Amino acid sequence: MDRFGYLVGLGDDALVAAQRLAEWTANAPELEEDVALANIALDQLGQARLLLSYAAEVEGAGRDEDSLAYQRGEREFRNCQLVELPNGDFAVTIAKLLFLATYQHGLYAALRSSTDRRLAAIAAKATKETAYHVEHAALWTRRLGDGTAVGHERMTAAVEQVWPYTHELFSDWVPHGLVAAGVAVAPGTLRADWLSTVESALAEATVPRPDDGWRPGGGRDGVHTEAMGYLLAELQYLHRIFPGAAW
Amino acid sequence: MDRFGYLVGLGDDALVAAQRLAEWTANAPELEEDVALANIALDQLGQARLLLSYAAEVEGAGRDEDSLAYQRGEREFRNCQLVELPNGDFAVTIAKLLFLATYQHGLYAALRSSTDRRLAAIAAKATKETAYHVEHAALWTRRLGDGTAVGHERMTAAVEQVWPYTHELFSDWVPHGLVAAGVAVAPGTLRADWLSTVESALAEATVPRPDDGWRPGGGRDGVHTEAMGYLLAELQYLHRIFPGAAW
Amino acid sequence: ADVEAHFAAVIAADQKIEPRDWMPEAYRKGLVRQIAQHAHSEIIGMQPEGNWLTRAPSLARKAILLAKVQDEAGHGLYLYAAAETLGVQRDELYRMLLSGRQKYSSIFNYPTVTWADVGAIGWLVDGAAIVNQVPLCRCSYGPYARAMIRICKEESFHQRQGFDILYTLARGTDEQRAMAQDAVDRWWYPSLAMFGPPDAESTHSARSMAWKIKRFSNDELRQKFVDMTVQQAGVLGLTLPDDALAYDAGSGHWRYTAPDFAELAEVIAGNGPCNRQRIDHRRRAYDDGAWVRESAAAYAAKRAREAVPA
Amino acid sequence: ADVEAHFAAVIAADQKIEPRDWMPEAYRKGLVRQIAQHAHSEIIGMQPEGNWLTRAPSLARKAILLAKVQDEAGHGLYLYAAAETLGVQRDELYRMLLSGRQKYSSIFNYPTVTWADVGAIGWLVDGAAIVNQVPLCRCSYGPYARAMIRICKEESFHQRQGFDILYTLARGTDEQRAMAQDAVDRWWYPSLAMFGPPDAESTHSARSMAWKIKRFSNDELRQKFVDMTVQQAGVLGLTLPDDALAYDAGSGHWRYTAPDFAELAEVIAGNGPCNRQRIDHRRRAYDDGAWVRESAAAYAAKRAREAVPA
Repeated sequence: MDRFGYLVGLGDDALVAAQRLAEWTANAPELEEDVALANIALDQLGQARLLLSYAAEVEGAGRDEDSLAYQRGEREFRNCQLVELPNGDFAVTIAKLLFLATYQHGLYAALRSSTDRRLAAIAAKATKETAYHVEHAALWTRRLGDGTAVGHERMTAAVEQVWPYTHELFSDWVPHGLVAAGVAVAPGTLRADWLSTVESALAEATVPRPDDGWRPGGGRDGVHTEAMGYLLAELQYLHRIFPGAAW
Repeated sequence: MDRFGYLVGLGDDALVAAQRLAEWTANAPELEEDVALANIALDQLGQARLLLSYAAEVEGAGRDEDSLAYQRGEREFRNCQLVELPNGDFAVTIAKLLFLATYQHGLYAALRSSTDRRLAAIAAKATKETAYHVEHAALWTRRLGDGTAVGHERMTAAVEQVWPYTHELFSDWVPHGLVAAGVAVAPGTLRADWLSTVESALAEATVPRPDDGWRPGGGRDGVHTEAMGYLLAELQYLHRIFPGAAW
Repeated sequence: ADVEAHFAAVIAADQKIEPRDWMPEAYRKGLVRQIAQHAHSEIIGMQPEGNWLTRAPSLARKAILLAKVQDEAGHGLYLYAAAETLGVQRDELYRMLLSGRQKYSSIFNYPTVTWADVGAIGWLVDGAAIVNQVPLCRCSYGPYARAMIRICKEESFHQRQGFDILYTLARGTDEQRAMAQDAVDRWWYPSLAMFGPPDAESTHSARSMAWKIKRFSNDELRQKFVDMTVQQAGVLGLTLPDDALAYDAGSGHWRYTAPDFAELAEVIAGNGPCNRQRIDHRRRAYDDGAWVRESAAAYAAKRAREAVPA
Repeated sequence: ADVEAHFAAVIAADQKIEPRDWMPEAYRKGLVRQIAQHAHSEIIGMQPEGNWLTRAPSLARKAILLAKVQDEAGHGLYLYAAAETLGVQRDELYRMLLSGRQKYSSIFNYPTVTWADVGAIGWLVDGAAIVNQVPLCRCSYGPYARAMIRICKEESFHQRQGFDILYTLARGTDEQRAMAQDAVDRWWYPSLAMFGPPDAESTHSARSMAWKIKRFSNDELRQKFVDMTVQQAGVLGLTLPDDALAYDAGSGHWRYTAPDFAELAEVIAGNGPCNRQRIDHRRRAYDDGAWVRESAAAYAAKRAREAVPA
């Protein structure tokens, strides 16, 4: 795991999140939300493209964003499992987004001062974008959690279901050398701020903060949930049929 | 469209039906039904393999059952749209199976006297198998249609939903030359018996026989419903990644 | 009456009727029907292309397609807003879509079978839409005209993107080229049918013309589309599936085979390949989202109560 | 008492206890628990392999896998039937599975990440199951012993199929070979853990041995599995992920690194990668199927009433 692996990890988080969010298009509870989720998906996809393109350059093996996205096997994907979980109902999607975007926002804000200037520039753009994602998710968390009884019940269940997967966000997967060199951020250092943002978002939404217990992981080592294979089959199928074709 | 195309059409019906039925495994309403649906899927898959292998031999272009199943594009698949429709609830699956198996049973029974001896032998085996499929589907049609009010409502809705797709089974897609040569059966000649079996199965289940109206089609020309692309992505993904590998 | 005279004068002067102006009830009703149908078409139109979002073959194409489908949702929103200026509610219109009492463009009742269909929709379907819609930018009803100006700009962007997809495929591998040609073969006649029945059989048209909602007849617009598209097909190096296509030097137009209007009538009647699927999809999204909308409304009501000083 | 003496005599003579025979309550309860857990394992075990049914890379492999998963459902049915001879109902056991009050084998709480995992499950997991189960064919309770004879035959078939998948991959492309090795690397220790905690910490074992339900200790069986598997790995040309593997000429056994029993305890406690997914899956199937079972029961009741002469 080196700078390439680090960039790919961040890029895969964004790519897989974008893929899941795009599944909502034409399926959202209201038109405004079709627009909003597509917007967020576009931001995440944009971040993925910048990160994977840069990773490919760093690698210097002639790959590009598309060969990384479309021609790696499941075991080579480095995203956290949180992003690959199926969308579930709207509350599950909002819980996933709240947890992911809050993590990404803290991460990118810190990476703005990365010694890797290219990464710092990507992070600067992404910090602004993810601020909106956090706000949007937090608003919906309140609307669902502090709206009707059904909304509250579903939002609470969603937060409980997704919570265990947040631990992986802060796992110690980033090479210490990269952190020491000021290129990367040690994920564990992001958790305190993350918790404070998330806990207050949940509190405002009257949704209980789950206990920490089960801590699934493995995504950073390319061991994914069984949902991932189906996601990749859909994502990659067409590209894989015609290797080397331009689109 | 020639003998190859005819065999592929029948083989694709069975292959896609098997794929959909296999999706039920570990999802059926009771264990006995997990076993039964897997059994039927295995029969359909077996028929598909015999038909596609034979088609590949007839073609004589060095293809085999796997290259036909895994390396054709969506536009080259010749199955009727009925089989590719998503499984829906259990009632939709049963409606699809009742209509398909009744059609296949009549078809294979007739093909036992095909002048193509290899096809006649395949048909002889398949006639026995599909007789069980019809019986199984008809029994469940009664259990759902003539059981609880909910069962009746769902079975009725399922039959209405699937009925339009049955017209394609009897469309005039088989080359007249093949029929004249006694190799193939003209699909239209199978409808009277099909209707009589299906109508009595529905009557026994107290499920109304829908009116004939909308007649979707196109599967025999390789124009499929939007569900087909996802089915093929799942079916073919792994095989396509490693072209030419043995498994 | 004064108001009638004012209305007639505004129309005659090619100026805009605005929401507060008096207008004939038939003008209002006709516009509501037309704008709603247009809005519904944008919303339903998200589905055939949305079908390829998770499967787009490059990240760049995925981003472009996602932005496009998002634009369609946005167009739907502007158009519902324009309709609301005529005294109807979006939710009411939306329920008329779901119950089948209002229509949407029949073109969206065809499936997107391959990736090339995304290109063909952009090039042909959006192309036809633009030909239909550019004159609406000068339509006599102000809010509709202004919405159309914004929409047309985005649509022409979409059309170029569709053209670009096909252009790339047509210059790609043999399979890609065949995929592009196949898509054009399937989308050509449905696109021609988008202009509606031939003039002789067209209802609504005469009055719409008089009121300057509609500016050209169905057949005039169709011809314009054919003339434009034949040129572009040449650039693409793809063939339009009509052996009768021939340039008529006398008129300066291309002669073409008319689409099968009986098929169009069938699709409009509900018997296209995807009519049921499209509406079922929207109904499912609407029903599945009911608890979400209800919870958001309850939340908003709580906040509103809190905002009232005690 | 007579019955107790009879029971002891049957056990001592290595004969079978049958459902109508008297048996100690603890014997009965222990058997119910064990057979139910075994049945549940078959049912939950359908999921990890079922995950590859729609994606199997050849039609022949798809057919074999489908037949295998079907066999597992069948095994579940025999085993529930064996448990029912002890005076419990399948539905009751099934609900204990769904509510988490009864367990299933923890091995099924790992995901099948690649196609090679299907091979590794067949080779290692079914291999370990066979080592565990062959002695059960001689177990003192007749119905269980007879069910196990049938099951073991099929399991050894499954194990050969798994071996064959890996054999083919190991002789395939570089990527296929890597896929096979990766699967073995991930499934080796979980398979070793299938034999349960080390003998020193094993509960239930002593009494099970006395009653001739269990015939060998956990560590004896684990050793047997290691010895067998090392040989087969050599044939496959794949490496078992244990640097400490070494033949001990003195004992005639292979020394190996014990699995991480703390991890096993975590998985048993519910914190394996797929525990929630597996149970949620079964609950969903059960709940979604409720209306179907109810309708079938109502239909059967109607038919039964009709069969009674008026």
